[in-house]
Amino acid sequence: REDLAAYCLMLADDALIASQRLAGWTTKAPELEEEVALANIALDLLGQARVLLSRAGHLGAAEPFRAGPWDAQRSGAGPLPQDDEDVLTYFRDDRAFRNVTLVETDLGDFGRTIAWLLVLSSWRLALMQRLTGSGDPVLAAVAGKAVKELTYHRDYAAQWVLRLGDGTEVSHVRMQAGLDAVWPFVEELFLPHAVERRLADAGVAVDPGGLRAEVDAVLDQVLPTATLTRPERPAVGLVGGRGGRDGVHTEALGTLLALMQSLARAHPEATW
Amino acid sequence: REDLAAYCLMLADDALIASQRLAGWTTKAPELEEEVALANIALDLLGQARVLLSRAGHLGAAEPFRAGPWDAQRSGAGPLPQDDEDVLTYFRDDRAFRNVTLVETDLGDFGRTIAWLLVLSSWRLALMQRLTGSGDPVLAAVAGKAVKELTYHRDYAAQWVLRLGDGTEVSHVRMQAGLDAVWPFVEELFLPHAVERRLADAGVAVDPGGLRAEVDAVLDQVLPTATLTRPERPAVGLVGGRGGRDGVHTEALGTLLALMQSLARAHPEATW
Amino acid sequence: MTVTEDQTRDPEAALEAQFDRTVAAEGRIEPRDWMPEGYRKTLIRQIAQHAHSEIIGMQPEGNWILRAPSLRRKAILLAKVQDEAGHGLYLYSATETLGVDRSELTEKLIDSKQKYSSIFNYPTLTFADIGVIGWLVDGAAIVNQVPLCRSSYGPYARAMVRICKEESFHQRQGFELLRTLMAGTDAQRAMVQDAVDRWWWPSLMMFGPADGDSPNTQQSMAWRIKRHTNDELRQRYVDMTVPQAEALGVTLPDPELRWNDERQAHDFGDIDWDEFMQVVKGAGPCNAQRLQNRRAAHEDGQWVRDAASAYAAKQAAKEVAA
Amino acid sequence: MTVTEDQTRDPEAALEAQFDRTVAAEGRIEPRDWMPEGYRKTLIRQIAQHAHSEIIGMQPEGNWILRAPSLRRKAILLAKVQDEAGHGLYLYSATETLGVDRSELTEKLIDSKQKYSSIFNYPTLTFADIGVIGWLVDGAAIVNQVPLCRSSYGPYARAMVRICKEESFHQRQGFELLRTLMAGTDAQRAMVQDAVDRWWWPSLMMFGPADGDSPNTQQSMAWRIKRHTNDELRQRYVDMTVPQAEALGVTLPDPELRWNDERQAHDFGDIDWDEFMQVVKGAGPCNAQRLQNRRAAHEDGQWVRDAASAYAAKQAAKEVAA
Repeated sequence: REDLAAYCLMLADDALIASQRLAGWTTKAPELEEEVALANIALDLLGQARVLLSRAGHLGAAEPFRAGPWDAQRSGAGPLPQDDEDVLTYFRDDRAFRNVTLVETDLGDFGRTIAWLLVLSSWRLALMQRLTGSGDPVLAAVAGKAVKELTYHRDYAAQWVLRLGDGTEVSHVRMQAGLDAVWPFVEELFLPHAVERRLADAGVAVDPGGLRAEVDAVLDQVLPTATLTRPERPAVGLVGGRGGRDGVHTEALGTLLALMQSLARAHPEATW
Repeated sequence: REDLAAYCLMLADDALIASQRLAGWTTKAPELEEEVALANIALDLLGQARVLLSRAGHLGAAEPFRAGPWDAQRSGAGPLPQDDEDVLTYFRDDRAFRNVTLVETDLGDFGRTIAWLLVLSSWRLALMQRLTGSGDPVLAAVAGKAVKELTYHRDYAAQWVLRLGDGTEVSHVRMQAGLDAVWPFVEELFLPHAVERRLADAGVAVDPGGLRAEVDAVLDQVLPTATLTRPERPAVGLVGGRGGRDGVHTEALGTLLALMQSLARAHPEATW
Repeated sequence: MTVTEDQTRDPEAALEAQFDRTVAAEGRIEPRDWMPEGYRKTLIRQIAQHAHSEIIGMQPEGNWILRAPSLRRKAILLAKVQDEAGHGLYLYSATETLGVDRSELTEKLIDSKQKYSSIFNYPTLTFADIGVIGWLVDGAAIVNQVPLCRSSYGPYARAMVRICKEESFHQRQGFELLRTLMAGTDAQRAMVQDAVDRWWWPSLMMFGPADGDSPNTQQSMAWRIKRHTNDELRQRYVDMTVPQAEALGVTLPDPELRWNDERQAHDFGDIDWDEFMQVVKGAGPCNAQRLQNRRAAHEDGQWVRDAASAYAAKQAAKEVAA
Repeated sequence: MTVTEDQTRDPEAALEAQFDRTVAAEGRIEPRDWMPEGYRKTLIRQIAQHAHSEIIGMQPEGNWILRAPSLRRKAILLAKVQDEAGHGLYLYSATETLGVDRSELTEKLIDSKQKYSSIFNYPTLTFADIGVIGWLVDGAAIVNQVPLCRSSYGPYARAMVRICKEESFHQRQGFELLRTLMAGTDAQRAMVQDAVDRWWWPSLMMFGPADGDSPNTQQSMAWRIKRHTNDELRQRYVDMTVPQAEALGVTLPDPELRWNDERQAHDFGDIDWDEFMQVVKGAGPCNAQRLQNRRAAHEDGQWVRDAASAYAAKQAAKEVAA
């Protein structure tokens, strides 16, 4: 049960933080169609996150955070009145977030964003496709819906990779640079966490180690057509063997959360 | 006494928020000498802010915020243990900040930053020069120290305005663009607030309306030499007659404070 | 349609007569139909201004997406801002049927040669502003726009039908947010009243200058582009909004606002037309910021649009070659 | 100095002999003195690496300036990061006395052709990291650097004297921050322990590979550029730090750490040299980010540096003309 809650948080946080990053494109996209598309993707991911956060909440994941994120001695105040999804989103500190670090990275320009989206959606699609067979019916159902959404996200990203990679000289350079910048964060996607391993053995979760072939297949198809080169850059290292799934993030997450959580934390008694 | 506290907050917040903006240049400056210089200026302004915030605190300005920034009903908790300067910095919401909006604006590139610094330091220098004659001995002392610092800030900015304005074609264009971008926020510097008027009448404060000639003199000397044109752009309007001095800010301040206050607010019981 | 002798002699006059008859009969003018140049220009200006307003209007709301205080509100807000991008798309498409394209209009916007609704030059300072924009700003927009669903120009009328439907939805969401806040903490209630205080007068300005100062209104009404004067719509908006404010428990910041039994309408105080003119002329609180953001997005996106065109051209060339 | 017959015949050998005598006598080599090419290259590499470390080291700390939780801590941190920029300046100046300039070295840094201390490739995740960097990282730096104040190369030795003085100050500030946090809330204490857990092992790696794997050490020691082996310095650091950790009340994350009465020194566990090599090779947690930030700052600043040069040239031309 604790493992399942942790696993729901992992999948939820990936979507939640990715959605927050994408929402940062609002009013900044290169074309109105892209405003609409990026918002769509952000909304899909936000929807996935909400279901998974609620599930994690039902499994008890929100309880440790209901007293507020602060020092326990500030205990005169009652438990937070918010829904589980909001307690988990707004009153967890960064160290309790379980997302892979790829999703929290600065999206940079549109080229880097597209590279990020291609990798992220190919990986999550492969993951969700397998998760439709999960022994946990809720996860299987979430995955079923997510597969449709992620297929669109991946195709959207792939089309833009082609346009930018095989567009102008400038766009080719920028697209390749975007891919290069994203690359160090790819390896972590395939590192199984102990929770994932245990739940995969129980037929509930997906071992991400097995997803590499499917992501590679997408990249091997898209990148050469887009005249792009698969980067050869070292993966970012873990910190003492721990990465995003263990709550050890990049410096980017703290700043992202500072903004995301600021208003909710200024009014812990409030519901909205 | 209430007026004096409010006035100290105005002068403090101008320096505090400007310092925060300048500190954002850390590790991003075009040259190491500029790293050092911008940090110096940020430190000077931070120092000015701290003295003025403490003074405002002595006059009672921190009390309303000692219960924490939140809904009064979260009242089981005791008063915040921090110093006045920190209560005022970290536990006020943006609407209680009294700074002019110029200081909170995004500094953009180095050219815009330099334009901002030239205007800000010329204005604050003129203000502080007059304030050395304040009937309030604390303000007079603060001003005495600030005059030396601000003279350096203004000269630093003026030198860079010359280099960028009369440097390359690219730098000329960017310097002029920076000046243009800053210009709409200049007018507010000369609008007296009721508090300033009352205290100026009492010989304690400076009426900012009287500072225009001195700022203009600086600009009239520097801009032509730098081959730059004084912009003709409309001033930003007030909102229902209210501006930064009344706590009606631009959208930039909320985001700035979200980051600045995030850690202190996550641990309201803590001292650091 | 039979061609009369008169029409043969002056085809332009005949077309104009036909146009006038269609409009008078509440018929629809379609893109291929003949239309007077003034009608076309007026429409382009009005639709473009409306499209620009949708796009610039994304900014004040976008300011709170990353900070929305619950995931439900975040989803609602993100979807709303997305809808506005969608509205911009339909409206720019409607202008394309009149022979101008989007990029041309975008250039005019960022060069300050075309306007957008002055309301979006005010800042959003708290999350209650999001609710108040939904309630008051979308509310005013709906009052303005519902008659446009019967505009004489077909593509515009059809776009407005869809837009009005979505706007009503947004308005209800805004009102619901405010209801929630008013039922919340003291701080939340104070936030709502503060937001209402700031947005009320600008929302009245959304209907444009008083009728006496609105020279284009008569022609637009004759062409059935517009169907009511600014002051008529403003009055309708006030009458509609006052009871909503009461239901919500907020005070509208106008001491002269009261029911006039004789007129069967609300009297209200004088609008600060100086402020309105200032904002229209570019000296509002956020004009510079809004245009600068829009310009930056447009310029930053140039390489992407260029790449898309280049790619499309290459693909077309390949198809020809194949 | 009298010129012997032998020296006349081979002036290079004579100079080298003179150099060797100066070094052996703990004298100082100054920029105008003759020095062996290997000595010059070693110095440039070492000083540049040290300068780069100061500059890159600003990033992990800079990450918390805007969020520092009290104004006093903000001022301390800002001043500290500023000092590091200053250290970078002195050190780059020292390399200039050896005939390379700063811009050349900066290019090498951002092209990954020169290194910086691997410790700065770890992220700062909480504000306690700021204290721990001061305590452990500056502490290790001081152990490394104090002997360099007696380096045989004069400009380097003098720069190190000043730098070491400031570093000690920073280290005391770091320790004082940690003391405050340890006397604070449970959350603050937990933050400190967590930070110590993450930074302890990387701080041991700051002394470089074990002596058996450090081929350059012997020559550097002969030239009096270095004065102790990596392992000697590492041992000194451990022995110095263990009692400080006890005073602070934190646990160093090494179950094998214990006092060895026989050696009169602490034994400690094996360092993960694989991790060290990975980080050195560019695969640490933040290598890409650190270099990318540095590169971006350098490239974004190009137009400013160009303007300054152009302006200086114009002014010089005017002076000549006048």
